[in-house]
Amino acid sequence: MVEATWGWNLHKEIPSSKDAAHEVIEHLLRAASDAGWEGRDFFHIQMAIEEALVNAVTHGNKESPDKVVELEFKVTAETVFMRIKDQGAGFCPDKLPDPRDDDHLECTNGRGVMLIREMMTQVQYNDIGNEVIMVKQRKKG
Amino acid sequence: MVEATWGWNLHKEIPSSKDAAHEVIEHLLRAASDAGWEGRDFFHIQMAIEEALVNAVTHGNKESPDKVVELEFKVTAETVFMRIKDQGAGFCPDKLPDPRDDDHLECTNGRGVMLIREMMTQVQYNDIGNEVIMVKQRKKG
Amino acid sequence: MIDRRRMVVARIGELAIVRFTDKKIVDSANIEEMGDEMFSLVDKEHIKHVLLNFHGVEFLSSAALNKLILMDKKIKAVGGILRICELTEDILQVFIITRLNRVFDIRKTEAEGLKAFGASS
Amino acid sequence: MIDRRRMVVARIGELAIVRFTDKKIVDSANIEEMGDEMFSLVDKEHIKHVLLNFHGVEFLSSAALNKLILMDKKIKAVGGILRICELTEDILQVFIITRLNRVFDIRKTEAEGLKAFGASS
Ligand SMILES: Nc1ncnc2c1ncn2[C@@H]1O[C@H](COP(=O)(O)OP(=O)(O)O)[C@@H](O)[C@H]1O
Ligand SMILES: Nc1ncnc2c1ncn2[C@@H]1O[C@H](COP(=O)(O)OP(=O)(O)O)[C@@H](O)[C@H]1O
Repeated sequence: MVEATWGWNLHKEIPSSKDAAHEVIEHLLRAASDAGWEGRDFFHIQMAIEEALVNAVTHGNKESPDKVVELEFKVTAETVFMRIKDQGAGFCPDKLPDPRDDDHLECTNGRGVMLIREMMTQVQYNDIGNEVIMVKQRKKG
Repeated sequence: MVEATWGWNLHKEIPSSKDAAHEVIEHLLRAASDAGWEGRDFFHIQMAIEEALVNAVTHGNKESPDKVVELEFKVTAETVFMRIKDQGAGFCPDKLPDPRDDDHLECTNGRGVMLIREMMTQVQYNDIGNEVIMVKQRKKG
Repeated sequence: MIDRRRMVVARIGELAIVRFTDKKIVDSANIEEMGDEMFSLVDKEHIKHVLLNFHGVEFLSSAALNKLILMDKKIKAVGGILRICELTEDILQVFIITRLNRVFDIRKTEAEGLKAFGASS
Repeated sequence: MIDRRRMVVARIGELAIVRFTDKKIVDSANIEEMGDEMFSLVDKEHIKHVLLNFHGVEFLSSAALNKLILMDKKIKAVGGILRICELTEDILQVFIITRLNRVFDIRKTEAEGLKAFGASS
Protein backbone atom coordinates (compact mmCIF):
# COMPACT_ATOMS: atom_id res chain seq x y z
CA MET A 1 0.00 0.00 0.00
CA VAL A 2 1.28 3.39 -0.98
CA GLU A 3 -0.40 5.10 1.95
CA ALA A 4 1.63 3.12 4.43
CA THR A 5 4.83 4.85 3.36
CA TRP A 6 3.64 8.23 4.73
CA GLY A 7 5.22 8.66 8.12
CA TRP A 8 3.60 11.80 9.52
CA ASN A 9 0.27 13.22 8.41
CA LEU A 10 -1.68 16.28 9.37
CA HIS A 11 -4.99 17.38 7.93
CA LYS A 12 -6.59 20.32 9.64
CA GLU A 13 -8.07 23.78 9.38
CA ILE A 14 -6.46 26.75 11.04
CA PRO A 15 -7.76 30.29 11.59
CA SER A 16 -6.57 33.02 9.23
CA SER A 17 -3.89 34.49 11.43
CA LYS A 18 -0.14 34.65 11.05
CA ASP A 19 0.27 33.34 14.59
CA ALA A 20 -1.78 30.24 13.84
CA ALA A 21 0.22 29.82 10.64
CA HIS A 22 3.56 29.96 12.41
CA GLU A 23 2.41 27.55 15.07
CA VAL A 24 1.51 24.90 12.52
CA ILE A 25 4.70 25.59 10.55
CA GLU A 26 6.67 24.69 13.69
CA HIS A 27 4.82 21.37 13.87
CA LEU A 28 5.55 20.60 10.26
CA LEU A 29 9.22 21.49 10.60
CA ARG A 30 9.57 19.33 13.69
CA ALA A 31 8.03 16.40 11.81
CA ALA A 32 10.33 17.00 8.85
CA SER A 33 13.34 17.18 11.11
CA ASP A 34 12.25 13.96 12.86
CA ALA A 35 12.01 12.31 9.45
CA GLY A 36 15.63 13.21 8.77
CA TRP A 37 15.26 16.37 6.67
CA GLU A 38 18.10 18.82 7.21
CA GLY A 39 20.41 21.30 5.52
CA ARG A 40 19.36 23.04 2.37
CA ASP A 41 16.35 20.79 1.70
CA PHE A 42 15.00 21.58 5.16
CA PHE A 43 15.58 25.28 4.52
CA HIS A 44 13.67 25.02 1.25
CA ILE A 45 10.70 23.33 2.92
CA GLN A 46 10.68 26.07 5.54
CA MET A 47 10.72 28.78 2.89
CA ALA A 48 7.95 27.21 0.81
CA ILE A 49 5.56 26.66 3.71
CA GLU A 50 6.26 30.11 5.15
CA GLU A 51 5.58 31.90 1.87
CA ALA A 52 2.58 29.81 0.86
CA LEU A 53 0.88 29.89 4.24
CA VAL A 54 1.42 33.61 4.79
CA ASN A 55 0.00 34.21 1.31
CA ALA A 56 -3.06 32.08 2.09
CA VAL A 57 -3.68 33.90 5.36
CA THR A 58 -3.00 37.45 4.13
CA HIS A 59 -3.69 37.66 0.39
CA GLY A 60 -6.21 34.82 0.30
CA ASN A 61 -8.30 35.04 3.45
CA LYS A 62 -7.23 38.62 4.26
CA GLU A 63 -6.94 37.53 7.90
CA SER A 64 -10.72 37.31 8.15
CA PRO A 65 -11.94 35.68 11.38
CA ASP A 66 -14.69 34.01 9.32
CA LYS A 67 -12.31 32.17 7.02
CA VAL A 68 -10.05 29.19 7.58
CA VAL A 69 -7.04 27.71 5.82
CA GLU A 70 -7.16 24.01 5.08
CA LEU A 71 -3.86 22.19 5.42
CA GLU A 72 -2.70 18.76 4.46
CA PHE A 73 0.85 17.65 5.22
CA LYS A 74 2.47 14.28 4.61
CA VAL A 75 6.06 13.75 5.63
CA THR A 76 8.36 10.79 5.03
CA ALA A 77 12.11 10.50 4.77
CA GLU A 78 11.81 10.73 0.99
CA THR A 79 8.99 13.20 0.37
CA VAL A 80 7.29 16.18 1.93
CA PHE A 81 3.81 16.89 0.58
CA MET A 82 2.05 20.15 1.49
CA ARG A 83 -1.42 21.21 0.37
CA ILE A 84 -2.73 24.61 1.40
CA LYS A 85 -6.18 25.90 0.54
CA ASP A 86 -7.63 29.25 1.50
CA GLN A 87 -11.16 30.64 1.09
CA GLY A 88 -10.14 33.71 -0.86
CA ALA A 89 -10.76 34.75 -4.45
CA GLY A 90 -7.50 33.27 -5.70
CA PHE A 91 -5.15 34.85 -8.25
CA CYS A 92 -3.29 34.04 -11.45
CA PRO A 93 0.06 32.55 -10.40
CA ASP A 94 1.28 32.29 -14.00
CA LYS A 95 0.82 35.99 -14.68
CA LEU A 96 3.05 37.41 -11.96
CA PRO A 97 5.85 39.72 -13.03
CA ASP A 98 9.30 38.15 -12.58
CA PRO A 99 10.90 39.79 -9.53
CA ARG A 100 14.34 38.97 -10.94
CA ASP A 101 13.98 41.33 -13.88
CA ASP A 102 16.36 44.27 -13.58
CA ASP A 103 13.43 46.67 -13.40
CA HIS A 104 11.80 44.80 -10.53
CA LEU A 105 14.87 44.14 -8.42
CA GLU A 106 14.12 46.87 -5.92
CA CYS A 107 10.42 46.12 -5.61
CA THR A 108 9.37 45.48 -2.03
CA ASN A 109 7.03 42.61 -2.82
CA GLY A 110 6.42 39.78 -5.23
CA ARG A 111 9.12 37.20 -4.42
CA GLY A 112 7.15 34.59 -2.51
CA VAL A 113 5.66 32.56 -5.33
CA MET A 114 8.93 32.63 -7.27
CA LEU A 115 10.86 31.35 -4.24
CA ILE A 116 8.35 28.53 -3.77
CA ARG A 117 8.74 27.52 -7.41
CA GLU A 118 12.54 27.62 -7.23
CA MET A 119 12.77 25.61 -4.03
CA MET A 120 10.18 22.86 -4.45
CA THR A 121 10.43 19.80 -6.66
CA GLN A 122 6.85 20.28 -7.78
CA VAL A 123 4.36 23.14 -7.39
CA GLN A 124 0.77 23.09 -8.59
CA TYR A 125 -1.85 25.77 -8.11
CA ASN A 126 -5.48 24.97 -8.78
CA ASP A 127 -7.48 26.77 -11.48
CA ILE A 128 -8.64 29.60 -9.27
CA GLY A 129 -5.37 30.01 -7.37
CA ASN A 130 -6.68 29.49 -3.85
CA GLU A 131 -5.01 26.10 -3.44
CA VAL A 132 -1.42 25.09 -3.86
CA ILE A 133 0.20 21.67 -3.70
CA MET A 134 3.94 21.65 -3.06
CA VAL A 135 6.15 18.57 -3.06
CA LYS A 136 9.77 18.27 -2.04
CA GLN A 137 11.52 15.09 -3.11
CA ARG A 138 14.81 14.18 -1.47
CA LYS A 139 17.68 14.29 -3.89
CA LYS A 140 19.01 10.87 -4.79
CA GLY A 141 22.52 9.87 -3.87
CA MET B 1 -3.50 83.66 -3.89
CA VAL B 2 -3.76 80.20 -5.34
CA GLU B 3 -4.63 78.63 -1.99
CA ALA B 4 -7.77 80.70 -1.75
CA THR B 5 -9.31 78.84 -4.66
CA TRP B 6 -9.48 75.59 -2.68
CA GLY B 7 -12.96 75.31 -1.36
CA TRP B 8 -12.87 72.28 0.94
CA ASN B 9 -9.77 70.86 2.55
CA LEU B 10 -9.11 67.89 4.76
CA HIS B 11 -5.77 66.77 6.14
CA LYS B 12 -5.92 63.96 8.64
CA GLU B 13 -4.74 60.54 9.67
CA ILE B 14 -7.11 57.61 9.84
CA PRO B 15 -6.65 54.15 11.32
CA SER B 16 -5.86 51.29 8.97
CA SER B 17 -9.33 49.84 8.69
CA LYS B 18 -11.73 49.59 5.78
CA ASP B 19 -14.49 51.05 7.92
CA ALA B 20 -12.46 54.16 8.69
CA ALA B 21 -11.59 54.39 5.01
CA HIS B 22 -15.21 54.25 3.89
CA GLU B 23 -16.24 56.81 6.47
CA VAL B 24 -13.75 59.36 5.16
CA ILE B 25 -14.64 58.49 1.56
CA GLU B 26 -18.23 59.50 2.34
CA HIS B 27 -16.99 62.87 3.61
CA LEU B 28 -14.94 63.45 0.51
CA LEU B 29 -17.79 62.50 -1.80
CA ARG B 30 -20.18 64.80 0.02
CA ALA B 31 -17.71 67.67 -0.37
CA ALA B 32 -17.26 66.87 -4.06
CA SER B 33 -20.98 66.73 -4.57
CA ASP B 34 -21.39 70.07 -2.73
CA ALA B 35 -18.77 71.55 -5.04
CA GLY B 36 -20.86 70.56 -8.04
CA TRP B 37 -19.18 67.32 -9.09
CA GLU B 38 -21.61 64.81 -10.61
CA GLY B 39 -22.11 62.22 -13.29
CA ARG B 40 -19.15 60.34 -14.70
CA ASP B 41 -16.52 62.62 -13.15
CA PHE B 42 -18.01 62.02 -9.73
CA PHE B 43 -18.05 58.29 -10.40
CA HIS B 44 -14.38 58.42 -11.37
CA ILE B 45 -13.43 60.25 -8.19
CA GLN B 46 -15.32 57.66 -6.19
CA MET B 47 -13.52 54.82 -7.95
CA ALA B 48 -10.06 56.34 -7.53
CA ILE B 49 -10.41 57.09 -3.82
CA GLU B 50 -11.99 53.69 -3.13
CA GLU B 51 -9.22 51.76 -4.89
CA ALA B 52 -6.35 53.86 -3.57
CA LEU B 53 -7.54 53.98 0.01
CA VAL B 54 -8.38 50.29 0.21
CA ASN B 55 -4.92 49.55 -1.21
CA ALA B 56 -3.27 51.80 1.40
CA VAL B 57 -5.19 50.14 4.23
CA THR B 58 -4.86 46.54 3.06
CA HIS B 59 -1.73 46.15 0.91
CA GLY B 60 0.17 49.04 2.50
CA ASN B 61 -0.60 49.03 6.20
CA LYS B 62 -1.98 45.47 6.21
CA GLU B 63 -4.74 46.73 8.50
CA SER B 64 -2.24 47.04 11.35
CA PRO B 65 -3.63 48.85 14.41
CA ASP B 66 -0.20 50.48 14.82
CA LYS B 67 -0.23 52.14 11.42
CA VAL B 68 -2.18 55.10 10.07
CA VAL B 69 -3.02 56.42 6.62
CA GLU B 70 -2.35 60.09 6.01
CA LEU B 71 -4.89 61.84 3.82
CA GLU B 72 -4.97 65.21 2.17
CA PHE B 73 -7.99 66.26 0.12
CA LYS B 74 -8.66 69.56 -1.62
CA VAL B 75 -11.90 70.05 -3.46
CA THR B 76 -13.05 72.95 -5.65
CA ALA B 77 -15.51 73.14 -8.50
CA GLU B 78 -12.62 72.72 -10.94
CA THR B 79 -10.24 70.30 -9.26
CA VAL B 80 -10.19 67.42 -6.83
CA PHE B 81 -6.78 66.73 -5.28
CA MET B 82 -6.23 63.57 -3.24
CA ARG B 83 -3.01 62.52 -1.53
CA ILE B 84 -2.88 59.20 0.31
CA LYS B 85 0.14 57.96 2.20
CA ASP B 86 0.44 54.69 4.07
CA GLN B 87 3.17 53.37 6.34
CA GLY B 88 3.80 50.18 4.41
CA ALA B 89 6.73 48.97 2.37
CA GLY B 90 5.36 50.33 -0.89
CA PHE B 91 5.47 48.58 -4.27
CA CYS B 92 6.43 49.20 -7.88
CA PRO B 93 3.34 50.65 -9.59
CA ASP B 94 5.03 50.72 -13.01
CA LYS B 95 5.75 47.00 -12.98
CA LEU B 96 2.24 45.65 -12.58
CA PRO B 97 0.96 43.24 -15.21
CA ASP B 98 -1.75 44.75 -17.40
CA PRO B 99 -5.08 43.22 -16.31
CA ARG B 100 -6.50 43.93 -19.78
CA ASP B 101 -4.21 41.43 -21.48
CA ASP B 102 -6.16 38.47 -22.80
CA ASP B 103 -4.26 36.13 -20.48
CA HIS B 104 -5.11 38.17 -17.40
CA LEU B 105 -8.75 38.85 -18.12
CA GLU B 106 -10.04 36.27 -15.69
CA CYS B 107 -7.64 37.13 -12.87
CA THR B 108 -9.42 37.93 -9.64
CA ASN B 109 -7.15 40.81 -8.68
CA GLY B 110 -4.95 43.56 -10.09
CA ARG B 111 -7.38 46.09 -11.56
CA GLY B 112 -7.31 48.85 -8.94
CA VAL B 113 -4.19 50.77 -9.98
CA MET B 114 -5.14 50.54 -13.65
CA LEU B 115 -8.63 51.91 -12.95
CA ILE B 116 -7.14 54.81 -10.97
CA ARG B 117 -4.82 55.63 -13.87
CA GLU B 118 -7.64 55.46 -16.41
CA MET B 119 -10.03 57.62 -14.44
CA MET B 120 -7.86 60.40 -13.03
CA THR B 121 -6.40 63.35 -14.92
CA GLN B 122 -3.07 62.87 -13.17
CA VAL B 123 -1.65 60.10 -10.99
CA GLN B 124 1.74 60.17 -9.30
CA TYR B 125 3.21 57.57 -6.97
CA ASN B 126 6.26 58.41 -4.91
CA ASP B 127 9.54 56.53 -5.31
CA ILE B 128 8.76 53.85 -2.79
CA GLY B 129 5.09 53.45 -3.75
CA ASN B 130 3.53 54.17 -0.35
CA GLU B 131 2.13 57.54 -1.41
CA VAL B 132 -0.10 58.45 -4.32
CA ILE B 133 -1.30 61.83 -5.49
CA MET B 134 -4.38 61.80 -7.71
CA VAL B 135 -5.89 64.82 -9.42
CA LYS B 136 -9.18 65.10 -11.28
CA GLN B 137 -9.60 68.20 -13.41
CA ARG B 138 -13.04 69.11 -14.62
CA LYS B 139 -13.41 68.81 -18.36
CA LYS B 140 -13.64 72.16 -20.11
CA GLY B 141 -16.76 73.20 -22.02
CA MET C 1 -36.03 29.76 3.28
CA ILE C 2 -32.48 30.95 3.02
CA ASP C 3 -31.63 34.09 4.91
CA ARG C 4 -29.94 36.52 2.54
CA ARG C 5 -28.85 40.03 3.38
CA ARG C 6 -26.96 41.29 0.34
CA MET C 7 -29.29 40.07 -2.37
CA VAL C 8 -32.77 38.93 -3.28
CA VAL C 9 -33.04 35.78 -5.35
CA ALA C 10 -35.83 34.57 -7.59
CA ARG C 11 -35.56 30.98 -8.80
CA ILE C 12 -36.85 29.49 -12.03
CA GLY C 13 -35.69 25.88 -11.90
CA GLU C 14 -31.92 25.83 -12.33
CA LEU C 15 -31.86 29.56 -13.10
CA ALA C 16 -31.56 32.23 -10.42
CA ILE C 17 -32.24 35.93 -10.91
CA VAL C 18 -30.24 37.95 -8.40
CA ARG C 19 -30.83 41.56 -7.36
CA PHE C 20 -28.49 43.33 -4.97
CA THR C 21 -29.65 45.22 -1.89
CA ASP C 22 -26.67 47.61 -1.65
CA LYS C 23 -26.35 50.77 -3.71
CA LYS C 24 -22.58 50.57 -3.48
CA ILE C 25 -20.65 47.33 -3.68
CA VAL C 26 -17.19 48.10 -2.33
CA ASP C 27 -14.43 46.30 -0.45
CA SER C 28 -16.04 46.23 2.99
CA ALA C 29 -17.37 43.52 5.29
CA ASN C 30 -20.51 43.41 3.13
CA ILE C 31 -18.66 42.27 0.05
CA GLU C 32 -17.57 39.04 1.68
CA GLU C 33 -21.17 38.36 2.56
CA MET C 34 -22.23 39.27 -0.95
CA GLY C 35 -19.66 36.84 -2.37
CA ASP C 36 -20.61 34.06 0.01
CA GLU C 37 -24.33 34.45 -0.68
CA MET C 38 -23.70 34.45 -4.42
CA PHE C 39 -21.37 31.44 -4.36
CA SER C 40 -23.72 29.42 -2.18
CA LEU C 41 -26.29 29.52 -4.98
CA VAL C 42 -23.95 27.28 -6.95
CA ASP C 43 -22.22 25.44 -4.12
CA LYS C 44 -25.24 24.66 -1.94
CA GLU C 45 -28.44 25.35 -3.85
CA HIS C 46 -27.52 23.62 -7.09
CA ILE C 47 -28.26 26.62 -9.24
CA LYS C 48 -26.64 26.31 -12.67
CA HIS C 49 -27.51 29.54 -14.47
CA VAL C 50 -27.53 33.02 -12.97
CA LEU C 51 -28.75 36.39 -14.17
CA LEU C 52 -27.33 39.20 -12.05
CA ASN C 53 -29.54 42.26 -12.20
CA PHE C 54 -27.68 45.39 -11.11
CA HIS C 55 -30.73 47.62 -11.01
CA GLY C 56 -30.24 50.13 -8.20
CA VAL C 57 -26.49 49.55 -7.90
CA GLU C 58 -24.81 52.90 -8.43
CA PHE C 59 -21.22 52.00 -7.74
CA LEU C 60 -18.95 49.00 -7.59
CA SER C 61 -15.20 48.74 -7.09
CA SER C 62 -12.62 46.27 -8.38
CA ALA C 63 -13.27 44.06 -5.34
CA ALA C 64 -16.79 43.49 -6.69
CA LEU C 65 -15.42 42.68 -10.14
CA ASN C 66 -13.20 40.04 -8.54
CA LYS C 67 -16.23 38.42 -6.92
CA LEU C 68 -18.07 38.40 -10.24
CA ILE C 69 -15.15 36.72 -11.98
CA LEU C 70 -15.00 34.08 -9.29
CA MET C 71 -18.75 33.56 -9.61
CA ASP C 72 -18.37 33.19 -13.37
CA LYS C 73 -15.71 30.51 -12.85
CA LYS C 74 -17.90 28.64 -10.39
CA ILE C 75 -20.82 28.68 -12.78
CA LYS C 76 -18.73 27.59 -15.74
CA ALA C 77 -17.39 24.74 -13.61
CA VAL C 78 -20.92 23.32 -13.28
CA GLY C 79 -21.60 23.89 -16.97
CA GLY C 80 -23.82 26.92 -16.43
CA ILE C 81 -23.95 30.45 -17.77
CA LEU C 82 -23.70 33.77 -15.93
CA ARG C 83 -25.32 36.83 -17.44
CA ILE C 84 -25.40 40.42 -16.23
CA CYS C 85 -27.99 43.12 -16.85
CA GLU C 86 -29.20 46.58 -15.90
CA LEU C 87 -25.77 48.17 -15.51
CA THR C 88 -25.66 51.97 -15.24
CA GLU C 89 -23.69 53.75 -17.96
CA ASP C 90 -20.87 54.42 -15.50
CA ILE C 91 -20.59 50.82 -14.39
CA LEU C 92 -20.80 49.58 -17.96
CA GLN C 93 -17.84 51.83 -18.70
CA VAL C 94 -15.89 50.03 -15.95
CA PHE C 95 -16.54 46.71 -17.69
CA ILE C 96 -15.34 48.25 -20.94
CA ILE C 97 -12.18 49.82 -19.48
CA THR C 98 -11.22 46.55 -17.82
CA ARG C 99 -12.25 44.61 -20.95
CA LEU C 100 -14.44 42.47 -18.71
CA ASN C 101 -17.21 43.01 -21.25
CA ARG C 102 -15.38 40.24 -23.13
CA VAL C 103 -15.68 37.87 -20.18
CA PHE C 104 -19.28 38.53 -19.19
CA ASP C 105 -22.41 38.34 -21.28
CA ILE C 106 -23.92 41.76 -20.57
CA ARG C 107 -27.55 42.50 -21.47
CA LYS C 108 -29.40 45.77 -21.20
CA THR C 109 -32.58 44.69 -19.44
CA GLU C 110 -33.69 41.75 -17.33
CA ALA C 111 -36.12 40.75 -20.06
CA GLU C 112 -33.27 40.56 -22.58
CA GLY C 113 -31.20 38.60 -20.09
CA LEU C 114 -33.99 36.10 -19.53
CA LYS C 115 -34.58 35.80 -23.22
CA ALA C 116 -30.94 34.86 -23.75
CA PHE C 117 -31.51 32.02 -21.30
CA GLY C 118 -34.58 31.00 -23.22
CA ALA C 119 -36.73 31.93 -20.21
CA SER C 120 -39.24 34.71 -19.57
CA SER C 121 -40.42 36.39 -16.38
CA MET D 1 19.19 54.74 25.56
CA ILE D 2 16.85 53.50 22.90
CA ASP D 3 14.86 50.44 23.75
CA ARG D 4 15.30 47.86 21.01
CA ARG D 5 13.88 44.38 21.02
CA ARG D 6 14.66 42.94 17.61
CA MET D 7 18.26 44.06 17.26
CA VAL D 8 21.39 45.21 19.03
CA VAL D 9 23.10 48.26 17.62
CA ALA D 10 26.69 49.43 17.95
CA ARG D 11 27.41 52.94 16.72
CA ILE D 12 30.63 54.31 15.29
CA GLY D 13 29.80 57.90 14.39
CA GLU D 14 27.44 57.85 11.42
CA LEU D 15 27.85 54.09 11.01
CA ALA D 16 25.71 51.54 12.82
CA ILE D 17 26.43 47.84 13.12
CA VAL D 18 23.22 45.89 13.58
CA ARG D 19 22.81 42.36 14.91
CA PHE D 20 19.44 40.67 15.02
CA THR D 21 18.04 38.95 18.08
CA ASP D 22 15.71 36.53 16.28
CA LYS D 23 16.87 33.26 14.75
CA LYS D 24 14.05 33.41 12.23
CA ILE D 25 12.88 36.61 10.57
CA VAL D 26 9.46 35.85 9.13
CA ASP D 27 6.23 37.68 8.41
CA SER D 28 4.95 37.95 11.98
CA ALA D 29 4.32 40.80 14.41
CA ASN D 30 8.07 40.85 15.10
CA ILE D 31 8.96 41.79 11.57
CA GLU D 32 7.10 45.08 11.79
CA GLU D 33 9.04 45.85 14.93
CA MET D 34 12.26 44.80 13.24
CA GLY D 35 11.52 47.11 10.31
CA ASP D 36 10.55 50.03 12.53
CA GLU D 37 13.66 49.67 14.68
CA MET D 38 15.87 49.47 11.61
CA PHE D 39 14.22 52.43 9.86
CA SER D 40 14.40 54.62 12.95
CA LEU D 41 18.19 54.42 12.81
CA VAL D 42 17.99 56.52 9.66
CA ASP D 43 14.80 58.46 10.34
CA LYS D 44 15.40 59.39 13.97
CA GLU D 45 19.00 58.66 14.93
CA HIS D 46 20.69 60.23 11.89
CA ILE D 47 22.67 57.14 11.05
CA LYS D 48 23.94 57.24 7.47
CA HIS D 49 25.75 53.96 6.95
CA VAL D 50 24.64 50.55 8.19
CA LEU D 51 26.25 47.15 8.36
CA LEU D 52 23.71 44.42 8.98
CA ASN D 53 25.32 41.40 10.59
CA PHE D 54 23.16 38.29 10.19
CA HIS D 55 25.20 36.13 12.54
CA GLY D 56 22.79 33.76 14.30
CA VAL D 57 19.96 34.29 11.83
CA GLU D 58 19.08 30.86 10.44
CA PHE D 59 16.06 31.74 8.33
CA LEU D 60 14.42 34.72 6.70
CA SER D 61 11.43 34.92 4.40
CA SER D 62 10.57 37.29 1.55
CA ALA D 63 8.92 39.65 4.04
CA ALA D 64 12.37 40.22 5.54
CA LEU D 65 13.87 40.81 2.11
CA ASN D 66 11.22 43.50 1.52
CA LYS D 67 12.25 45.25 4.74
CA LEU D 68 15.92 45.13 3.70
CA ILE D 69 15.12 46.68 0.33
CA LEU D 70 13.16 49.46 1.99
CA MET D 71 16.05 50.03 4.40
CA ASP D 72 18.44 50.20 1.45
CA LYS D 73 16.25 52.86 -0.18
CA LYS D 74 16.10 54.90 3.01
CA ILE D 75 19.86 54.78 3.41
CA LYS D 76 20.49 55.69 -0.22
CA ALA D 77 18.09 58.62 0.20
CA VAL D 78 20.39 60.10 2.86
CA GLY D 79 23.46 59.39 0.77
CA GLY D 80 24.60 56.43 2.86
CA ILE D 81 25.53 52.83 2.15
CA LEU D 82 24.00 49.58 3.43
CA ARG D 83 26.15 46.49 3.65
CA ILE D 84 25.27 42.97 4.74
CA CYS D 85 27.49 40.29 6.26
CA GLU D 86 27.59 36.90 7.95
CA LEU D 87 24.86 35.26 5.89
CA THR D 88 24.50 31.48 6.18
CA GLU D 89 25.00 29.55 2.96
CA ASP D 90 21.26 28.93 2.72
CA ILE D 91 20.34 32.58 3.15
CA LEU D 92 23.05 33.66 0.72
CA GLN D 93 21.43 31.33 -1.79
CA VAL D 94 18.15 33.21 -1.32
CA PHE D 95 19.90 36.44 -2.25
CA ILE D 96 21.33 34.74 -5.32
CA ILE D 97 18.02 33.17 -6.44
CA THR D 98 16.24 36.51 -6.10
CA ARG D 99 19.23 38.33 -7.68
CA LEU D 100 19.24 40.62 -4.65
CA ASN D 101 22.98 39.99 -4.46
CA ARG D 102 23.07 42.63 -7.21
CA VAL D 103 21.24 45.15 -5.04
CA PHE D 104 23.09 44.59 -1.77
CA ASP D 105 26.78 44.74 -1.03
CA ILE D 106 27.27 41.38 0.70
CA ARG D 107 30.45 40.66 2.66
CA LYS D 108 31.50 37.43 4.32
CA THR D 109 32.53 38.67 7.76
CA GLU D 110 31.88 41.73 9.90
CA ALA D 111 35.56 42.64 9.63
CA GLU D 112 35.32 42.66 5.83
CA GLY D 113 32.14 44.71 6.03
CA LEU D 114 33.76 47.28 8.28
CA LYS D 115 36.82 47.40 6.07
CA ALA D 116 34.62 48.25 3.09
CA PHE D 117 33.33 51.21 5.08
CA GLY D 118 36.91 52.22 5.85
CA ALA D 119 36.30 51.46 9.52
CA SER D 120 37.55 48.75 11.87
CA SER D 121 36.08 47.26 15.04
N1 LIG E 1 -3.33 32.61 -1.72
C1 LIG E 1 -3.42 33.74 -2.46
N2 LIG E 1 -4.63 34.31 -2.70
C2 LIG E 1 -4.74 35.44 -3.43
N3 LIG E 1 -3.69 36.10 -3.98
C3 LIG E 1 -2.46 35.59 -3.79
C4 LIG E 1 -2.25 34.40 -3.03
N4 LIG E 1 -0.92 34.14 -3.03
C5 LIG E 1 -0.34 35.12 -3.75
N5 LIG E 1 -1.25 35.99 -4.22
C6 LIG E 1 -1.04 37.16 -5.11
O1 LIG E 1 0.20 37.01 -5.75
C7 LIG E 1 1.02 38.13 -5.49
C8 LIG E 1 2.47 37.71 -5.40
O2 LIG E 1 2.67 36.91 -4.24
P1 LIG E 1 4.14 36.71 -3.71
O3 LIG E 1 5.01 36.29 -4.83
O4 LIG E 1 4.08 35.80 -2.53
O5 LIG E 1 4.62 38.16 -3.26
P2 LIG E 1 4.04 39.16 -2.14
O6 LIG E 1 3.28 38.33 -1.18
O7 LIG E 1 5.25 39.80 -1.59
O8 LIG E 1 3.18 40.15 -2.89
C9 LIG E 1 0.47 38.78 -4.24
O9 LIG E 1 0.71 40.16 -4.20
C10 LIG E 1 -1.01 38.48 -4.35
O10 LIG E 1 -1.62 39.46 -5.17
N1 LIG F 1 -0.39 51.07 -1.07
C1 LIG F 1 0.17 49.92 -1.47
N2 LIG F 1 1.18 49.37 -0.75
C2 LIG F 1 1.76 48.21 -1.14
N3 LIG F 1 1.40 47.51 -2.24
C3 LIG F 1 0.40 48.00 -3.01
C4 LIG F 1 -0.27 49.22 -2.68
N4 LIG F 1 -1.20 49.45 -3.63
C5 LIG F 1 -1.12 48.42 -4.50
N5 LIG F 1 -0.15 47.54 -4.13
C6 LIG F 1 0.29 46.32 -4.85
O1 LIG F 1 -0.13 46.42 -6.19
C7 LIG F 1 -0.91 45.28 -6.55
C8 LIG F 1 -1.99 45.69 -7.53
O2 LIG F 1 -2.95 46.52 -6.89
P1 LIG F 1 -4.36 46.72 -7.56
O3 LIG F 1 -4.15 47.05 -9.00
O4 LIG F 1 -5.12 47.69 -6.74
O5 LIG F 1 -5.03 45.29 -7.53
P2 LIG F 1 -5.42 44.36 -6.27
O6 LIG F 1 -5.56 45.25 -5.08
O7 LIG F 1 -6.70 43.73 -6.72
O8 LIG F 1 -4.31 43.36 -6.14
C9 LIG F 1 -1.42 44.73 -5.23
O9 LIG F 1 -1.64 43.34 -5.31
C10 LIG F 1 -0.29 45.04 -4.28
O10 LIG F 1 0.70 44.03 -4.36
